[in-house]
Amino acid sequence: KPIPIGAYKRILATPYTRKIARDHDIDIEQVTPTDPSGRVTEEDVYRFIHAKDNLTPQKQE
Amino acid sequence: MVVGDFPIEVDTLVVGAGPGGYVAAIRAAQLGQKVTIVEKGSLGGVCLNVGCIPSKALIQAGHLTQHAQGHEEIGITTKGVSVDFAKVQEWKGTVVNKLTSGVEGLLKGNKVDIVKGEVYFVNDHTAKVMDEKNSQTYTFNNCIIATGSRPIEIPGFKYSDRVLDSTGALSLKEVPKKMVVIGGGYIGTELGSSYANFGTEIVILEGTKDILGGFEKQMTQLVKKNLKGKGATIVTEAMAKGVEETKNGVKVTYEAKGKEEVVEADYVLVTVGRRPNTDELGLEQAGIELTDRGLIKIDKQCRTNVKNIYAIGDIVPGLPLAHKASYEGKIAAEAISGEKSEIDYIGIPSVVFSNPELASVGYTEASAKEAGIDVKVGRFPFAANGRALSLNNTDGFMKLITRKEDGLVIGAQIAGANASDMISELALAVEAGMTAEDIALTIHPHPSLGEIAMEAAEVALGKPIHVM
Amino acid sequence: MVVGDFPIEVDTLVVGAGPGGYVAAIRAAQLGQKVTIVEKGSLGGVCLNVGCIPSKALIQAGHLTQHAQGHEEIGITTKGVSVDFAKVQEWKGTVVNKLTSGVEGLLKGNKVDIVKGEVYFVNDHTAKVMDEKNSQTYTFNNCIIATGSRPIEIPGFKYSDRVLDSTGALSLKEVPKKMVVIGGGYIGTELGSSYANFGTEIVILEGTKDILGGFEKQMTQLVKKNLKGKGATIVTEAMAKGVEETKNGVKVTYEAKGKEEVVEADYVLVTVGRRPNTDELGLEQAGIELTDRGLIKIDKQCRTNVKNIYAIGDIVPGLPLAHKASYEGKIAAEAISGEKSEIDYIGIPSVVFSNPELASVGYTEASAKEAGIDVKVGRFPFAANGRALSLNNTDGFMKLITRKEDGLVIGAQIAGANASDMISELALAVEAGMTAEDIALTIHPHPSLGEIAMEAAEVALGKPIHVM
Ligand SMILES: Cc1cc2nc3c(=O)[nH]c(=O)nc-3n(C[C@H](O)[C@H](O)[C@H](O)COP(=O)(O)OP(=O)(O)OC[C@H]3O[C@@H](n4cnc5c(N)ncnc54)[C@H](O)[C@@H]3O)c2cc1C
Ligand SMILES: Cc1cc2nc3c(=O)[nH]c(=O)nc-3n(C[C@H](O)[C@H](O)[C@H](O)COP(=O)(O)OP(=O)(O)OC[C@H]3O[C@@H](n4cnc5c(N)ncnc54)[C@H](O)[C@@H]3O)c2cc1C
Repeated sequence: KPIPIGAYKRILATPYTRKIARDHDIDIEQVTPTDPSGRVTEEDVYRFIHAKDNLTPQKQE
Repeated sequence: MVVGDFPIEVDTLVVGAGPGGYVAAIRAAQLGQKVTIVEKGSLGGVCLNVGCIPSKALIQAGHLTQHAQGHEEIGITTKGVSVDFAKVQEWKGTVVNKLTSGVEGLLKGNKVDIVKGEVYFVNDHTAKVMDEKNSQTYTFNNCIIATGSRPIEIPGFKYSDRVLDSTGALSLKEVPKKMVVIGGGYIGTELGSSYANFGTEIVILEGTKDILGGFEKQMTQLVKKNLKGKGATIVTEAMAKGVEETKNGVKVTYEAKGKEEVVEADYVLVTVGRRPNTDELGLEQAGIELTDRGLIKIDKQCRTNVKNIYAIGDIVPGLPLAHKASYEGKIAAEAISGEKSEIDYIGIPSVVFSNPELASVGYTEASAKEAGIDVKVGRFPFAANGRALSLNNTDGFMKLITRKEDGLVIGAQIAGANASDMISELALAVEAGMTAEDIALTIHPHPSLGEIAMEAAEVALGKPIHVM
Repeated sequence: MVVGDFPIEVDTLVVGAGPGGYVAAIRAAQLGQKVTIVEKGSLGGVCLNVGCIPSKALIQAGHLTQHAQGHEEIGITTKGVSVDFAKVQEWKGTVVNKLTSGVEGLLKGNKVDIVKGEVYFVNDHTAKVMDEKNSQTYTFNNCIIATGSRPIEIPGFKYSDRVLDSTGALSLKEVPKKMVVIGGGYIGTELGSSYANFGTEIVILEGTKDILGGFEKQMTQLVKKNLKGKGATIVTEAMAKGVEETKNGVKVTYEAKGKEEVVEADYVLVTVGRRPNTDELGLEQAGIELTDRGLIKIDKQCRTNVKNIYAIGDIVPGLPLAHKASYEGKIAAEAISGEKSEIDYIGIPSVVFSNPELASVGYTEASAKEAGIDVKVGRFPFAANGRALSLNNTDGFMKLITRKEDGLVIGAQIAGANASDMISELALAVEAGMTAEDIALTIHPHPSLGEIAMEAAEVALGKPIHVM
């Protein structure tokens, strides 16, 4: 029965972009896409990672 | 027989060397784990030995037999086609051997220890491996179970020389004159079609309303037309009751439309489903939980409820297909190495090597509607494609399923020549979240079957070039 | 003959109804333009009438002839294969007719006016259309020129009944015993291979170091091996000097390795290139600029230097391929309707329907190096793929070209069975900017040739399962 597992609520991204997010413990759904089509790109994920990294030390100050 | 031996300590233990297990073992070894794989039968599992590969070899031999008859409609004729079925089987054997010895080489090359024997769990870190003579205890840090499945036997049809399971049907020594196939799933349909191509008269008895359940009527229709053209009979909503073995064949009794019928044939092939090999493993001693249907419960990393034990392939929920087993094998191996890999398949392709081939990935029109997704479907016939015409092979169509709001490709179905090759582009599109525009704007070579995807995308977008 | 007539005013005029022109006309009409298409020959142009389609039909008939001979190595034998070549030609004709009448129906269905005749420009808004009897003036708002190309004639080889261009070779009434092919480009190689499959002894005379220039040596090697296995001779760095027609054939003189040689055959086929049809159109009267090589200069929207006139297909720079023509046709039609469409072909696939098939998209290893891109190449052989083995068709390989820094897929080359089907997935990957990981993480059905792409991606990533 060719019915896929998973739903289409999910955000648009390629498998590799998802992997990058997973590898950095990031929920890809939290990443804001810059592309108007709503696609999350590798760059979006890296930007999100950097923003998070920069945020943490600031809070500690 | 040595019992109560000194346990051998291993790092990662893989149980079963089918497409799930051997792929898991190789990936685990590549990631630095010390891997031991135990197989009670033959390396390569069902798939390489008595499943995917030998069936596809036989199917191809059937096609080549058909081609050997020439194509009168285009002016190519032959006389006296003869099939030396023993030689076909021998060739099939060499194909299987190349792949299984390839697997052996790959395992060894990746420094995986190969052990022959049957695994039985003692607890969540210990298993026994038994062969005819010995029993050896192993302790493991992590374990991946990949013991696969076996054919179901139905009441009244005990397997024998004449009552065949798929393995029996794959290793016949002769082309039967007539064969009854009970169960028109993909395995029964593929094997039935293959023998039909060799000239066997096929009778398919299917319990439900249609063969190839899960595929759309428009698709199964093409397969049935083709089968019937080769003299096959397809009886749906037929209930197989029993079989009587005669001197040179079988008498199969079934019920259809409230009437009992008898059909005689050389053989009867029973392909009504497969059962997971989870019942004779001592899983309860390791504390592993099963579903009602005897499948092992796993999480997104293929981990069972016991945290150092993983399970993959036909013994876990989902489609019992080789590529799913291999995919899960990689995930489990990576999870053990601490990678964050997760099962993430929105689209597992499934293919039937029938005539014509069928392939599907992601949502169908019906399953999308069920899921409440508004879709726009792009349908394009092979008959309007230049390559299909020049191949003299125009039976079929593609349906591209896109989400209405944004054109996202959420599925595709193909019936037609080389559907098994064509589905990969669509699988990539579904996985990567491509839109119909992405496919339409990609230049596809002319003339090629790939253009069908481009055209189907344009149909979905409302501006097709090659259909009205 | 009526000259000095009342001009007919049209909105968009399309000149030539090949895969460039007819696709442009349909798309323009879909976008609301009032379109008139003028064709001096047959709808469908070179491609449908004397190019892509009939050549692929003949190639397939050649394959079916080979298959009709059986496959002794796997136990399938036949006797008395006979090819009724007139019937093959007739079938080829029906394939062509289906497509060309299909094009007619599509044009009409999209309300495109079809005019028979030859276009000659008078100025940048006016053209004459001439047929045998009449000349009619048309004025147009916008024009798309798509007049295609024709075979080059080389000195000493005037086309005749025995000295053939591709069109001649496609319409032979018999299978030649022996044929010399001058020029081992894709057209010569395809037609030569096709006749070799019918049993013709082929001699290819190629001027450069290798046939199929542009494809890698490892790929052309496979094609040459196959051709030679069918009795063909391939002479490289050969300079064709002249031909003498004998009663039933030809004597071709050529020079190779400093020595003059003569080869006799039934026919000689000259396929040394094609010339754009830009010389007899009155382009200068419309003020349209050409390159040195007689091609029309265009911008990213296929617009010539004259702002209401566009040009597409074989008459503009780039690969002279049908799918490029169609792609440009859509761009030009959309540009006229004010859409922002632009030519963006980083990945135009090219396919050779040789034995085995060759296909390429994007960068090759060599062209990437030339462009200064650091690459990681994933190479995977067909012989290690279960589907290829079960098809009994293991000659070939795929090379996936990825950018080293990030794994971006920038190209792919395939030599092997169904390469023409397989290239689409890679074309999509190149167009959409996908990475090797994306392909590796997409589940490809087992067993299928598509798995070769997945494995090649894993080779590029350094963790292949099925090769060491
Ligand atoms: C005729 C046929 C055709 C098929 N065609 C296709 C196809 O075209 N495409 C497709 O995707 N799928 C196909 N399948 C299904 C496919 O074969 C299975 O999905 C696949 O083999 C599952 O892989 P696996 O690794 O889970 O298990 P298996 O391949 O079943 O391997 C399990 C292995 O574990 C071993 N084992 C079991 N118990 C123990 C134990 N206690 N100790 C040690 N070893 C043990 C078994 O001997 C076996 O080798 C086909 C199946 C059949 C029968
Ligand atoms: C044997 C052969 C095999 C080929 N195989 C392939 C293949 O497999 N794949 C591929 O991609 N390409 C293939 N090609 C190339 C392909 O045919 C061309 O690239 C393609 O046809 C170009 O399309 P076009 O629309 O630019 O021009 P054409 O197809 O050449 O069409 C131009 C049309 O314009 C008409 N015309 C010309 N001048 C005038 C005028 N003044 N007034 C009115 N009408 C005019 C012509 O009659 C013609 O019908 C092959 C070519 C040949 C010869």
